[in-house]
Amino acid sequence: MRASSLLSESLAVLGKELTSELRSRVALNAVGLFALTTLIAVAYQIGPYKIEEADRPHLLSALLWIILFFGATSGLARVFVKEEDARTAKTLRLAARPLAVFFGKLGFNLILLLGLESLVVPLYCALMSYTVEGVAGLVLVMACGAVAMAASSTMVAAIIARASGSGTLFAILTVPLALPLLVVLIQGTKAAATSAALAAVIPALRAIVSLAGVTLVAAVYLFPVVWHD
Amino acid sequence: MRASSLLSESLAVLGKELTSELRSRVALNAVGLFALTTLIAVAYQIGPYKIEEADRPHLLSALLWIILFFGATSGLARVFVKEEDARTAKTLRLAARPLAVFFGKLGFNLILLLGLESLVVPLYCALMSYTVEGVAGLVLVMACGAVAMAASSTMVAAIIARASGSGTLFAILTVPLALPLLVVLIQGTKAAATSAALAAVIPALRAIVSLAGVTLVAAVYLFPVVWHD
Amino acid sequence: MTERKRFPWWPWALFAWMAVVIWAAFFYAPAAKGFKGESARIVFFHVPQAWVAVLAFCVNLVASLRYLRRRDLVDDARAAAAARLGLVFSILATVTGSLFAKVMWGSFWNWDPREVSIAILLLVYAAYFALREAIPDDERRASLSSSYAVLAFVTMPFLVFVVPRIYWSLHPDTLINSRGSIDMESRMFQVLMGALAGFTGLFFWLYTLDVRLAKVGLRRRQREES
Amino acid sequence: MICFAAVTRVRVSFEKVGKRFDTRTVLAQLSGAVEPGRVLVVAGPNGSGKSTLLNILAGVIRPSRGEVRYRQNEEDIPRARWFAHLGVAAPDMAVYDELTAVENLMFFARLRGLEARPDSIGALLEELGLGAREHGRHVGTYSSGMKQRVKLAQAVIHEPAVLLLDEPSSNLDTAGHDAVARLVDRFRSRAAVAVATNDPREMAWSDARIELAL
Amino acid sequence: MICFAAVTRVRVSFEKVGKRFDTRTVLAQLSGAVEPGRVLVVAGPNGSGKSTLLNILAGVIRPSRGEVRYRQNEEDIPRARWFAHLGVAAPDMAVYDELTAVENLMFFARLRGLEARPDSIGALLEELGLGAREHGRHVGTYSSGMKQRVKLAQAVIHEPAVLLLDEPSSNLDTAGHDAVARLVDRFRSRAAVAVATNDPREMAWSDARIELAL
Ligand code: HEM
Ligand SMILES: Nc1ncnc2c1ncn2[C@@H]1O[C@H](COP(=O)(O)OP(=O)(O)OP(=O)(O)O)[C@@H](O)[C@H]1O
Ligand SMILES: Nc1ncnc2c1ncn2[C@@H]1O[C@H](COP(=O)(O)OP(=O)(O)OP(=O)(O)O)[C@@H](O)[C@H]1O
Ligand SMILES: [Mg+2]
Ligand SMILES: [Mg+2]
Repeated sequence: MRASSLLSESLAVLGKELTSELRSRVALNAVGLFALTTLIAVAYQIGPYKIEEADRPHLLSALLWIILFFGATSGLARVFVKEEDARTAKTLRLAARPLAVFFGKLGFNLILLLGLESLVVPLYCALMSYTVEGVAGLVLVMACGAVAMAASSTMVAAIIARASGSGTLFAILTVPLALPLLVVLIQGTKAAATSAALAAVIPALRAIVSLAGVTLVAAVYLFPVVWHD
Repeated sequence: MRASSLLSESLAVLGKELTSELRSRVALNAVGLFALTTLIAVAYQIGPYKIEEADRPHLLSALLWIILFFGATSGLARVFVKEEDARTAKTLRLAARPLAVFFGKLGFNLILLLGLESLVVPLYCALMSYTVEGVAGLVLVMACGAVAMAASSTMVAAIIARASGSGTLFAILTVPLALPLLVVLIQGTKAAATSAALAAVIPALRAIVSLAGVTLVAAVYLFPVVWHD
Repeated sequence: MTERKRFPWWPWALFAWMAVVIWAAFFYAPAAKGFKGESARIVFFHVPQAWVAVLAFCVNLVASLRYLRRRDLVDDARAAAAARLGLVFSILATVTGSLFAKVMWGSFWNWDPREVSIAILLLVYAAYFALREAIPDDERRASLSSSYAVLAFVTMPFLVFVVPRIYWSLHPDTLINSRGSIDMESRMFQVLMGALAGFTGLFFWLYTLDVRLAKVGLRRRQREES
Repeated sequence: MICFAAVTRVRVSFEKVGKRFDTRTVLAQLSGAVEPGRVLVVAGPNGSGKSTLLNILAGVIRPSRGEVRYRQNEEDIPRARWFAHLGVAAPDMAVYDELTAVENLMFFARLRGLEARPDSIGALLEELGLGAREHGRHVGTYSSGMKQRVKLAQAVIHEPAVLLLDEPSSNLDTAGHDAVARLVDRFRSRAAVAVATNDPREMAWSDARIELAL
Repeated sequence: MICFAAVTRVRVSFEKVGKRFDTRTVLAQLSGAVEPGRVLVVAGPNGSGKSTLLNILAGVIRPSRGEVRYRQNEEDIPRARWFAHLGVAAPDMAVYDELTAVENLMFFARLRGLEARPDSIGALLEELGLGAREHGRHVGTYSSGMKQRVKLAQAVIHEPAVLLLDEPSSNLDTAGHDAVARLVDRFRSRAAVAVATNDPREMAWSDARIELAL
């Protein structure tokens, strides 16, 4: 009964998040548009240059993840900072179990990230003429990457929101935490781009999944502390 | 008498902005640290690759400006969004002349940008082994670039803050506005990097200054409308 | 409490030990083969500094976890002291490492994965202090920064062990190599072990000083309260 | 709305509670209890620590010293479970501007594991004097008094065993004030109620009283 | 604080003012004036449009129909100059949390072109009942009533010719309420004052009155 009600409460939070974002409309597609403009700036300024054939897979997957990452951070922090700003945080804190809040917000961030990826990745491949051999591998890497990134940034967003409210601090805390993740994600993407075999992405995928797992476990343990202070 | 009091009122706004940022401490150096982490991510992933000698000046100045731009956008939007969030906007609106608010906030953003540049540019040059021939030219380009970028982003920040309040929207609006500016700035930086003569940066500088001028004039005309809605 | 003892003996012993180690590093140990000139002597400082940095972050983790369990502000002071020293020793390791790198690899900074890992580590703990600065309330600062420290530590193994192995690296392997043996001239090995012990002692001395200082501050505030 | 909390009686006691902010002592050695079936009024001038005390009772702020206990049938409730028994309204709390009043309350009801239907929520809002034609509008467009009503509804939707109200009738007109008085009366018999107030009219609700000084 | 506005007398008149939000008419064909030397009380139940009217008078909201005019010596003041004559306090306004009370008021004084000294500001805050030992603390740490006092001080620091107060004594204790009454009395003689209120005690301040209905 505990578990099933945790699920229903998490879904309530997710539902609230979705309606309220859909209603203010801006925030949701803002992230997408930000990534889009960045994409154009990068493609316009760097795209035309002939990068050595050997460096292409790595360089292009690095650029792709840098764009995705910055697109994401500008949006993901909102999820808690918004509550503090609008002074609804105390209301929510007194009404909901910490884990329900965490999973609800995590779900929202995950949806945001997956949406961002499915918008940016095809466009990037087209604009930068980035050919991907193993599409299935890429999809796997992207999906697992989104989970890991959502977990760590949801957690950091919660910490930030309580720290005298500055959205910019979010970046400072996440970027170094996310760099190892970025490195393995870039590895995975590169592997998917160069080889059609699914086996090629397995090592990177293993690292991504274990990072995601470790972050999630730490988050489940730490979030109640952070949330209730 | 009008003009001198406009100056003093703008300085009051600037002073308020500076104390309140210095006091929450984070926000100011947050932008710096954000740029720093970005710098490392970019340098780490892209730095080791040998870019063709011919492409270096352009590619490296493009990357530099993209980093500066990311660092700046994450901080500059705050300047008005903060007022709306904390519900001080109405108080300020009723107490101050629009232009005093505009110039005060512009001054703050300018200081932020100049600080960011003096932190990031030397580090970038060192980390990416980017050699600059015309240091004086570079300094000029950076200074004028900061003015132009501050003017356009202060203006957009004001628009954003009133539009059902989302900081992320800021990025969307600035990027297309900033694209032409970015292009001339990259040109100027490239010119400064390749030639020791100050004359080399003159054409780019002319473009930057006129872009900054146009933006400023438009902002002075438009800001009161946006501010008083 | 130990505060009574004005002049504990062991810091003096530590100073003596460090003086011997410094002397030995330059005059007792031979110049290593495979390194340019006398450059290898920096290993006696570089490696212990890197080791102490890792140790300090482990101490930080333990203190943070203890704070989360017991909610004693002294544990928070311990965590902060350890992180501060960890930051200092990582900076020292980076400086000596990049001096070394200038001699061996020809440039101060090469984007070697080892160098990047340590740069990120520096950023993580710089962020830790940025976070602490941002929170005025004692209890809240303690619990939030402890949480961040735990979260940061979780990614540390990836930084220190996974990332340098994914990429091809210029940096020497760990001391205990894949064959499980130790490849080092025995006098060098002695000095290195001595330096390790000395730097570890140095760390604990500074650490206890810092913690004691924080305790005095906490106690003064408690007195003011009552 | 039938709810597990309706039949439980929870007593909130605090002993030698003190709170310091930096060097300033706001509360010192305060003891007392919020008893089920009684209304405790917390009075005192502005800045005397009324809200701080309520925040400590709610578990939102940790006291610098002393202890708060929730007891039900002679058993202590662990801190992590307090929130399930608790309803709070305070000036520094808000409900969601982008949701309507009914959506807001549906959300808070689901968080508490209740099967709330829109009509029972509508009845609660009407009880607090918010007419049906306003229910479908975003709370962001409400006037100050209307927002206060939604906030109060949020505090009582799960029929809490402990009700903490901080300045409950601020921004309310006379009708609103009467509605709050009726609400407090309804909860007097079945819950432990604490009201922090600056309004002389609200002092009359008290069964017990704590007077804080500056 | 000597200020140009102290000797000016401004009359704010509104004619057939109406305001619609979407399909809802909040104000319809309302006419009247805020006269110098008199206090206009705007009363009415929650949601009747008191705050909306004050926002229209302050020029923060444009009326859907009708017109507001500021007249000084038989001359209309252009809308862009209204703000210089105007002091406003309302529940949806705040002062800066990261600044102290004195810094806040210094800032607002400089914006109005005044040479405010900390001691005259201190005197104003004392008049409103905020003791000197609180002046150096960040407003973010203030209690609800202390914040309200700073907000009121902000509204009157430049001795405005037009003073618009929306629920001026919300969150205030009895001493605070009396301080506001004294403040209103002080401005009665030299400014045009409008007070929107839900508090029966404040109705007594009125020289003129507008009663809004739902
Ligand atoms: C800026 C450059 C450098 C940095 C940041 C750096 C950093 C580090 C770090 C963090 C460790 C500890 C690793 C661990 O415990 O797993 C380490 C160990 C070591 N470093 Fe460096 N290093 C640098 C350059 C060099 C150079 C140029 C050499 C010699 C060619 C060198 C030789 C060693 C050795 C022999 C060890 C001990 C290996 C072990 O036992 O783990 N380092 N360094
Ligand atoms: N986070 C904080 N940091 C520092 N001081 C604080 C903090 N929170 C409250 N205080 C101080 O504690 C005192 C009591 O505040 P509290 O909000 O409890 O007063 P109150 O009795 O509710 O007053 P009011 O009637 O105005 O709401 C005030 O002086 C306030 O400034
Ligand atoms: N931006 C808006 N959009 C839609 N409706 C609005 C908006 N602002 C106010 N209203 C509506 O106008 C009506 C009057 O609001 P107003 O804030 O003026 O009331 P009030 O008399 O000040 O009430 P209170 O005493 O509660 O403060 C309310 O029904 C409110 O919901
Ligand atoms: Mg209070
Ligand atoms: Mg109102």
